[in-house]
Amino acid sequence: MIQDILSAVFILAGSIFMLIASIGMIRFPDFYIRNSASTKAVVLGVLLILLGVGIHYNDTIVFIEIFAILLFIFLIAPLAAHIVSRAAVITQVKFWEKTKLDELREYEKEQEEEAGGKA
Amino acid sequence: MSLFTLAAYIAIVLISISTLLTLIRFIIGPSLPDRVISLDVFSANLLAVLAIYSVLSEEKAYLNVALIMSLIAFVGTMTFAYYLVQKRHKHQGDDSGYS
Amino acid sequence: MIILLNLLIATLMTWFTQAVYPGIPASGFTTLLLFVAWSTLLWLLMFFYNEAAFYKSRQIGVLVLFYLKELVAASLRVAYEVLTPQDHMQPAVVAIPLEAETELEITLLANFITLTPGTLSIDVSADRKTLYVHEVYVESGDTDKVRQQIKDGFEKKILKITRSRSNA
Amino acid sequence: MLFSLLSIFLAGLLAAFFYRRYPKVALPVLSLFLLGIIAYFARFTAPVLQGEVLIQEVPWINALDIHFTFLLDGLSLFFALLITVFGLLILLYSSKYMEHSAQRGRFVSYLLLFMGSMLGVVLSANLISLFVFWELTSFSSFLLIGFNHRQEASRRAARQALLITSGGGLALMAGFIFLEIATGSGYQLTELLTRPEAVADSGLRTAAIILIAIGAISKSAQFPLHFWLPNAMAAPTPVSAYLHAATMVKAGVYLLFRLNPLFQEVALWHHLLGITGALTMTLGAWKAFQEDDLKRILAYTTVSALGILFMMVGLGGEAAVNAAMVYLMAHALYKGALFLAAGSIDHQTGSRRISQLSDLMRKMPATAAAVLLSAASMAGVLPLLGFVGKELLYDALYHSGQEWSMIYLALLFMAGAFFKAVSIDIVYNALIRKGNLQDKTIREADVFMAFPPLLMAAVSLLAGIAPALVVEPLLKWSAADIYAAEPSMKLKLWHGFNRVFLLSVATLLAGAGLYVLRDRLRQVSKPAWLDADYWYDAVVSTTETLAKASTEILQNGYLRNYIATVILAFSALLIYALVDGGLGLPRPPEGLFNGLQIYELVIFALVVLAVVFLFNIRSRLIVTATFGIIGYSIALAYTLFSAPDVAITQFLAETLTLILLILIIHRLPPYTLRNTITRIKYLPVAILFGVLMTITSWIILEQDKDSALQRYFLEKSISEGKGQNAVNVILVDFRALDTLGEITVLTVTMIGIIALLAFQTDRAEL
Amino acid sequence: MSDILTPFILLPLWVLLIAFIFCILFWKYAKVQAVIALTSAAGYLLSAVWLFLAVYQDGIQVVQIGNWPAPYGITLVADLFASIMVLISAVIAFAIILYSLQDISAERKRNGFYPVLLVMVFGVCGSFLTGDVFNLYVWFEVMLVASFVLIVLGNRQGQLEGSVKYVTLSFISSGFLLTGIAILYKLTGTLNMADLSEAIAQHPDPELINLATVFFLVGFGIKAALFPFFSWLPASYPTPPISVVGLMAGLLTKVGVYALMRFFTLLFTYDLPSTHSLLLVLAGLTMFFGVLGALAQRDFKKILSFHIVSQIGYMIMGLALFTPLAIAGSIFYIVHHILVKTNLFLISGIVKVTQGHYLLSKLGGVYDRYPYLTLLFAISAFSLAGIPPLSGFWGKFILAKAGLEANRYFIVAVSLLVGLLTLFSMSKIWVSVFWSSAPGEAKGEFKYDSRTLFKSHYLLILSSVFLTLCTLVLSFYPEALIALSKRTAEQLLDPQIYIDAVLNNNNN
Amino acid sequence: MRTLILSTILRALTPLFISFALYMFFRGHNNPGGGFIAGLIASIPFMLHAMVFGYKRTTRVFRIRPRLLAGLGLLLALISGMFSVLRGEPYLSPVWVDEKLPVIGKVGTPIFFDFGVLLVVFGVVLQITFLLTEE
Amino acid sequence: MNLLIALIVGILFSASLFLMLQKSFFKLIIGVILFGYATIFFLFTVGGTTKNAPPLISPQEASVEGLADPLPQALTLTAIVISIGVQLFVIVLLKKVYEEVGTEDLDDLNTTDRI
Ligand code: NA
Ligand code: NA
Repeated sequence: MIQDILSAVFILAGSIFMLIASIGMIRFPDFYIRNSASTKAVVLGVLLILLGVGIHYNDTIVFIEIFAILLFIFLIAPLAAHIVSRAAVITQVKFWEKTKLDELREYEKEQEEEAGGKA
Repeated sequence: MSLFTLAAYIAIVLISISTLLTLIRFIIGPSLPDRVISLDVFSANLLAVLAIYSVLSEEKAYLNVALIMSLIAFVGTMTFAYYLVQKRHKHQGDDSGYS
Repeated sequence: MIILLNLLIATLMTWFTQAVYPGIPASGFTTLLLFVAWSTLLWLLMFFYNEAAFYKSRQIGVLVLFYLKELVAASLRVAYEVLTPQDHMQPAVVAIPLEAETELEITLLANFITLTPGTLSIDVSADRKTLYVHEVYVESGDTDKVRQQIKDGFEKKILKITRSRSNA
Repeated sequence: MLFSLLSIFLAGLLAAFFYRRYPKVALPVLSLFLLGIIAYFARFTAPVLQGEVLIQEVPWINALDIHFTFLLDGLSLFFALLITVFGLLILLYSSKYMEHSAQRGRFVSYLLLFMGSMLGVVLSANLISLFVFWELTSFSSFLLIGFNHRQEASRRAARQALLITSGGGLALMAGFIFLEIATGSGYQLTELLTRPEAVADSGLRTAAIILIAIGAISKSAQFPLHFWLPNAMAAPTPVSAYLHAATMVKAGVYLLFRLNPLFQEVALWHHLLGITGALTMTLGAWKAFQEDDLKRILAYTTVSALGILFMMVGLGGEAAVNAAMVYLMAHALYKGALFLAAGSIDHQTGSRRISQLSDLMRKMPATAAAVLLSAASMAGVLPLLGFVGKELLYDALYHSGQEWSMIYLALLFMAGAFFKAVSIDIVYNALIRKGNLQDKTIREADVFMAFPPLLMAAVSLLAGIAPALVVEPLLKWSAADIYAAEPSMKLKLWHGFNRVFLLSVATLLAGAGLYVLRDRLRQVSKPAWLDADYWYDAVVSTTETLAKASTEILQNGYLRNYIATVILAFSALLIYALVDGGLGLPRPPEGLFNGLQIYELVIFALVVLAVVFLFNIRSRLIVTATFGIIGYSIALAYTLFSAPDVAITQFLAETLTLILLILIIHRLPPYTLRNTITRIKYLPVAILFGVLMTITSWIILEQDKDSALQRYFLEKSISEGKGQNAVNVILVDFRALDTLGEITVLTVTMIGIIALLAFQTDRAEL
Repeated sequence: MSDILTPFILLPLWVLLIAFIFCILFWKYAKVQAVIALTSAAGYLLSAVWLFLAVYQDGIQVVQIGNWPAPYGITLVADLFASIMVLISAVIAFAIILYSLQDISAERKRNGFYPVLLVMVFGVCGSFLTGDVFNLYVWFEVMLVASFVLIVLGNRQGQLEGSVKYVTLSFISSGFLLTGIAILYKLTGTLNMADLSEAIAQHPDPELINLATVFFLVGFGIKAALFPFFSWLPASYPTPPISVVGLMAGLLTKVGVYALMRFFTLLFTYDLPSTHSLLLVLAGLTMFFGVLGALAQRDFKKILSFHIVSQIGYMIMGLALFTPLAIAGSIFYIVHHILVKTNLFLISGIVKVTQGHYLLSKLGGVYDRYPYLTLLFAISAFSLAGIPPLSGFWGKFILAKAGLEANRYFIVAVSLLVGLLTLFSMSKIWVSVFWSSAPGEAKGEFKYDSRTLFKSHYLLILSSVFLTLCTLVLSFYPEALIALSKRTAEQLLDPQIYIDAVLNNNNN
Repeated sequence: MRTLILSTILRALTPLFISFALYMFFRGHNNPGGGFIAGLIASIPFMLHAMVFGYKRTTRVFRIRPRLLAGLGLLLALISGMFSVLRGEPYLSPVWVDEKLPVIGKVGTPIFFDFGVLLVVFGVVLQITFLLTEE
Repeated sequence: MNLLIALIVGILFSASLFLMLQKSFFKLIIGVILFGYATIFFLFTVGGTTKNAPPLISPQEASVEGLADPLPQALTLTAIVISIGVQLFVIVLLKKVYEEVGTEDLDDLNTTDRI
């Protein structure tokens, strides 16, 4: 019983975070913020849901598997966010107009030098 | 219907809504990275659905599907990113939207 | 290295315990409990023969907990932002000079940063001296404060672990 | 008999190798060989003249009842001798005529091939082996007509002859098969000919007659398929003499003779052949009269003469057959001689146009003598065999009493007049007249070339003078075989001054009159459509146009049309199967949406959304991503329907495809406007296809399935397959062979991609 | 009875697959691959002979793969028809590999020509031998994917264009097959062809089976290049090198025909009047439009390609007539056609060696210059056109007889007319390539005379001679094959023989 | 697309992916998994590596030619079916070792067969990716 | 429910055909792949749409009643892998065609059919 409640709570909480992430995806003004927000909420959401599932099954193998998934996700999710936003910056995806971009110029200069060096 | 099942159902509904929102972002874009990220979130939603569905149907095998799902989605994201950067090197100034 | 070894031993002990005492139900919780128990025991034992590793693993544990806390905080912040009608965001791209040097350090830092409130690593400069970060909450345009927070937070904790010379 | 044939074919084969290199040895050897063959057949004269029939049977294809059955009776012996003797003469003649040809080895080889085939035709008593030889004569004729293959006209004529005669041959084959179906005689002529009533009862007789007649008509150059023969004059002259006058074109007549006993009671047989023959005879004679080229004149008179033979078979009755047989002999002699002489003249003077020839009596006396005698025989002048033949023809027609006989007679009179005019033309203008050749040095042809025509002409004369001695014995038995009764032929040169002789005289006068008027008559305008060649060309070009048009529609190079064709044809078949089977939409017992859960709706919605979105985007990458959503949704469905393995595989496969797509498309240029336009015009096809597939799958899905396999696999999975995952056990154990094939496919794909990507396109090589 | 006999059926497959694998392992060594290919082709030929003799003497050979009893596991079945097809495919494969040694460029050999060729034959052989519908699909795919690669190997523009069409339509056809298999499984619950044969015969709703029939008809129809599904063939076959075209021309479409014959004698015989009348109509249209296509072409290889289509019509005609003689005719025709058509392509390749072209207008003079080559061509070309006593004549004769016996006069008329048009088309090649003078002849553009051609390309000529000898045997001694075809036809028309052999041969 | 962060994580991911692939492989006979799935998963890190670092650097790390792996895999699958022939049973009949091994479970020719599948998939996917990332 | 599945199958077939009939090679490829999906999905569903009963047999339970039919699943797997092979090939073909012919427009790929 406790196990069920615990599991349900985790799953529900996780789902709510997932939903929040998606709302954020719609609401936030530019790609970078959306990316930033969704990554966090999604990782937490998945973490919670998987924990809920693990508690529900209460099985060693399942625990190990879930642990493995979580390990992967913690490695991968921020990496993905990083890679895509880096790509976005390189392909000059527009920032929100309120964003302060002074220090970005530095980065862009560096990128251009690199590109020039290649050519 | 036990309380637990109810919770799981509610969770599924929440995630379905979430999926829908994600797809809306996918459709409206506007930039390619936006779409990539929304695909990423889409696959996370799938993972969640599969995990919950696994619980609902008491079938651990589905958890495996979810597991692999999560690995795979990452590869997809990576490839899209690869594409973006490569594209940038190939055709300067002609990025995602070439319509 | 020794920490990983300990974890492995704990795993084996857990398995062994379950195999020897069939009376213990083989549910996930009992396994987890056994594992935690064995790990703790080994960890405590470590205090006696490898003090450095003992502290280091404590630091790692602290870091993991801190990380999880930050993740929850970050998500809550997102939730707050999503659910309140007005927005409080003042984003900026911030360049953070790095003390971290090795690949592992930089990578850990960048990854951790991405999961903390409002931050997202964009790239590391080619000379590995600067980390570019997208920060959503730059209060009154003060990027230095952000820099300081990150350097004092994660970077310090990571460097503490990676630079303690214990696991020779 | 088989060995005689085989030896001829073998000799042909050897000639191809040795004749050119060792002509000095090869010619005498070959001549002796042919003499031997002639002697071989001549040996049979005695028994055959006693009315004996020799049969040899050599098994060939038991499974089809096709054998080499050889039959030697009067008719075939006559033709066998004709073929071999003429063959020898032609060989001798051509040894000089073709002296300077680099390919005379080939020539002799083809000639022997032809001779063997022709012998095969006349000796075969099995319809199919007869047919085989029949077609071989066409084929060897094709090779010989095209002998001067560097000339466009030769190539065209050869091809034309081949098509016409082979086309007729196909009809003939069908006719033979009908005869076999009707009688079940195992294609055996001897048995077949005894059973006309079986043919009549089968109801296939009319078809058989028409088909066989088509075969004979094409082979013997009858109207309207006669035109290939004049064109075949592109062949070297010995060929024309041998094939297109004396032997091959007579194969059709031979066939009619052979089958006459089977059909001689049938009106259709008589009318079809009679009318065809009469028309051809008239037309040929008229055309011959128009021509100036010696060989073409001869060709058209041959057409006409063959028409006469057809007409006589059509007339029917013993007298007609006797007349035809004599006329055939006469024609072979005079026409062979004339052709060879024409060849000599052409060879020596360089021309064969009558208007350019003159003075040959003095320049080439031996050849001219042959021409004179032969032309006289052609004109039916006393005392040549031609005269005997013509008299018999008139007599047979005059006394026949058949309904058409008087019309035939009238037409024959006309044709005869033309023949005589032509003969006068040749004799006077080429031989006697003093003209432009008067002052040129022209030598008589070599003895090898002069002798054969002279010999033939001499035989014409001898046979004319003493027909009863020279030709009657054999011809009598031949004719008897045609009407299948006791021989009744009695030949003599002079029958007295009767009405028939008066008719002959009248014909001669008419011919002279025509000759006088010939310049004026030749100027009569000839509309192109009267020319059969015109129709041949029209048919050929229409076929080619049709071919081009149909190919441009069916094979237009646009993949989408190919796909649409396939799908539309498929849809038509499916509609037919649905409608014909009375398969309506199913009524599921538990209602339409029973058991429907939210997941399924979600998946459905996902797929529909993605599909709709798919058509509204213009970026390949977004198309790719959208397509990924479809794939993932399907994977979700697999999970839902209890297939975790399939789901995982689908996820992986989808992702792999996505990755590859992305790796590829980042090198493609942006879409052009042309590519992004969605072609709505194909939407109906797509919708039709979708609807049909929906209906079909719905019908099928509503069926119950009861599979012993399912139970077997589930039950044996653990006990026999040692695994709990039945799907995996099937893959690696129960149906491992499928998996072996599957990984082979993957490996081949890999090689294919290596080939595509690593191969440096070699542009130098074509 | 199976233990010792097992390798009989599998041996040909093993030989090819092992050769394929070793070619991959020796990827860098084209010479080694050539040796492997030639050895395995010879081995394949020997094992095919062995298999054929076993079937001929001892009846249908069956092996239950994995020792799983018949309807459950996959069964390989070699009946007379299958073993004849395996044998003829071995003959062709051997000739082609011999030919390819000198025909194929080194670059192609380095990029997987041999392994793919071998694996394609592997797929073909498996398609003939399998007794399971889904397994048949797998073999088809092995064969098809290999043929995709072979078509495209070389990356010339034409090859790429042709392969786009070929791949797409093949994929569609495979899709239809798979759907058909799915329907059959749903309706009968089995995949084993013998089992299916019984299940279909007993099925209460033949209308439903009809749906599956449509899918199979179209699926196999595309593979067999029936009207109106043949467009992929002329679009793609003329593009790759001759060795490839020869092999495909000989084998690929014939696998489709084989499958049609197998399915429409073993499975779909519940409604003969409609299914086989439909086949008859398709047969007539196929032969007619195929030959029209050939008439419109001016390229040696394209003409030959369209003739393949046309001739497929004859094979299907025999199937559609569905009498023992007709089916025997089809089988005879298939064997004849495989030999002759492959050989014609090989000869077109030799002609191209001499003058560097396939366009009729740019060819000529072969008759004078290469008399032996001319002889080779004449035998095959006029055999194709049905000049007696060459093998093609016997095929046409048997079919015509069967058709007339069955009172199907119209189709016989069409087949004879098409025969005439085929002759028209063959004589066109003859006239313009062999008889006419070559445009370049005056400039002395022939690279070789008869002797040097043989010296430098003896393998090309030898393999063509080999096939020509086979054709000649078939021409002058057709008795053996006709008798065999009749026996095979009897076997095909009595499915019970097949069913008993498969279902009563469970090793357990 | 060389980023420091990516390359570091990739290095960490490689053993994870491979052990995960082996896990999926060995449990495949009893649970979802098996040769195809395992082969694909195992190839993912190398695929990413090739995408990130380019074909040349990857082949320096991954020394064996993937096409060779595919060939060996096919050979393994082919041969694993031949044991039964030696024992007088039809081709591809399963032959099992009676003992059960720890972790891996029952060992028999189907397992080798499946491993052949794994190798083929692994080799094929890698070969293709390497070729496509080659500049 | 079968209707819904049939609709999915039909929609996929329809969409795939429509894509294949467009000018772009790229769309053709997507169409071809979707065609494969439709086919394979149909092949799968003939096994029945059993829910929550994957053919994983637990050694403890004797009964295998109600488990999904494993055979169509296995066939589907094989078919997926095979069509993956073909898909990969076609995709690379697109690249090569573009490199060699310089176009992606299917209507330009008709030289081999020109008479
Ligand atoms: Na053909
Ligand atoms: Na020419």
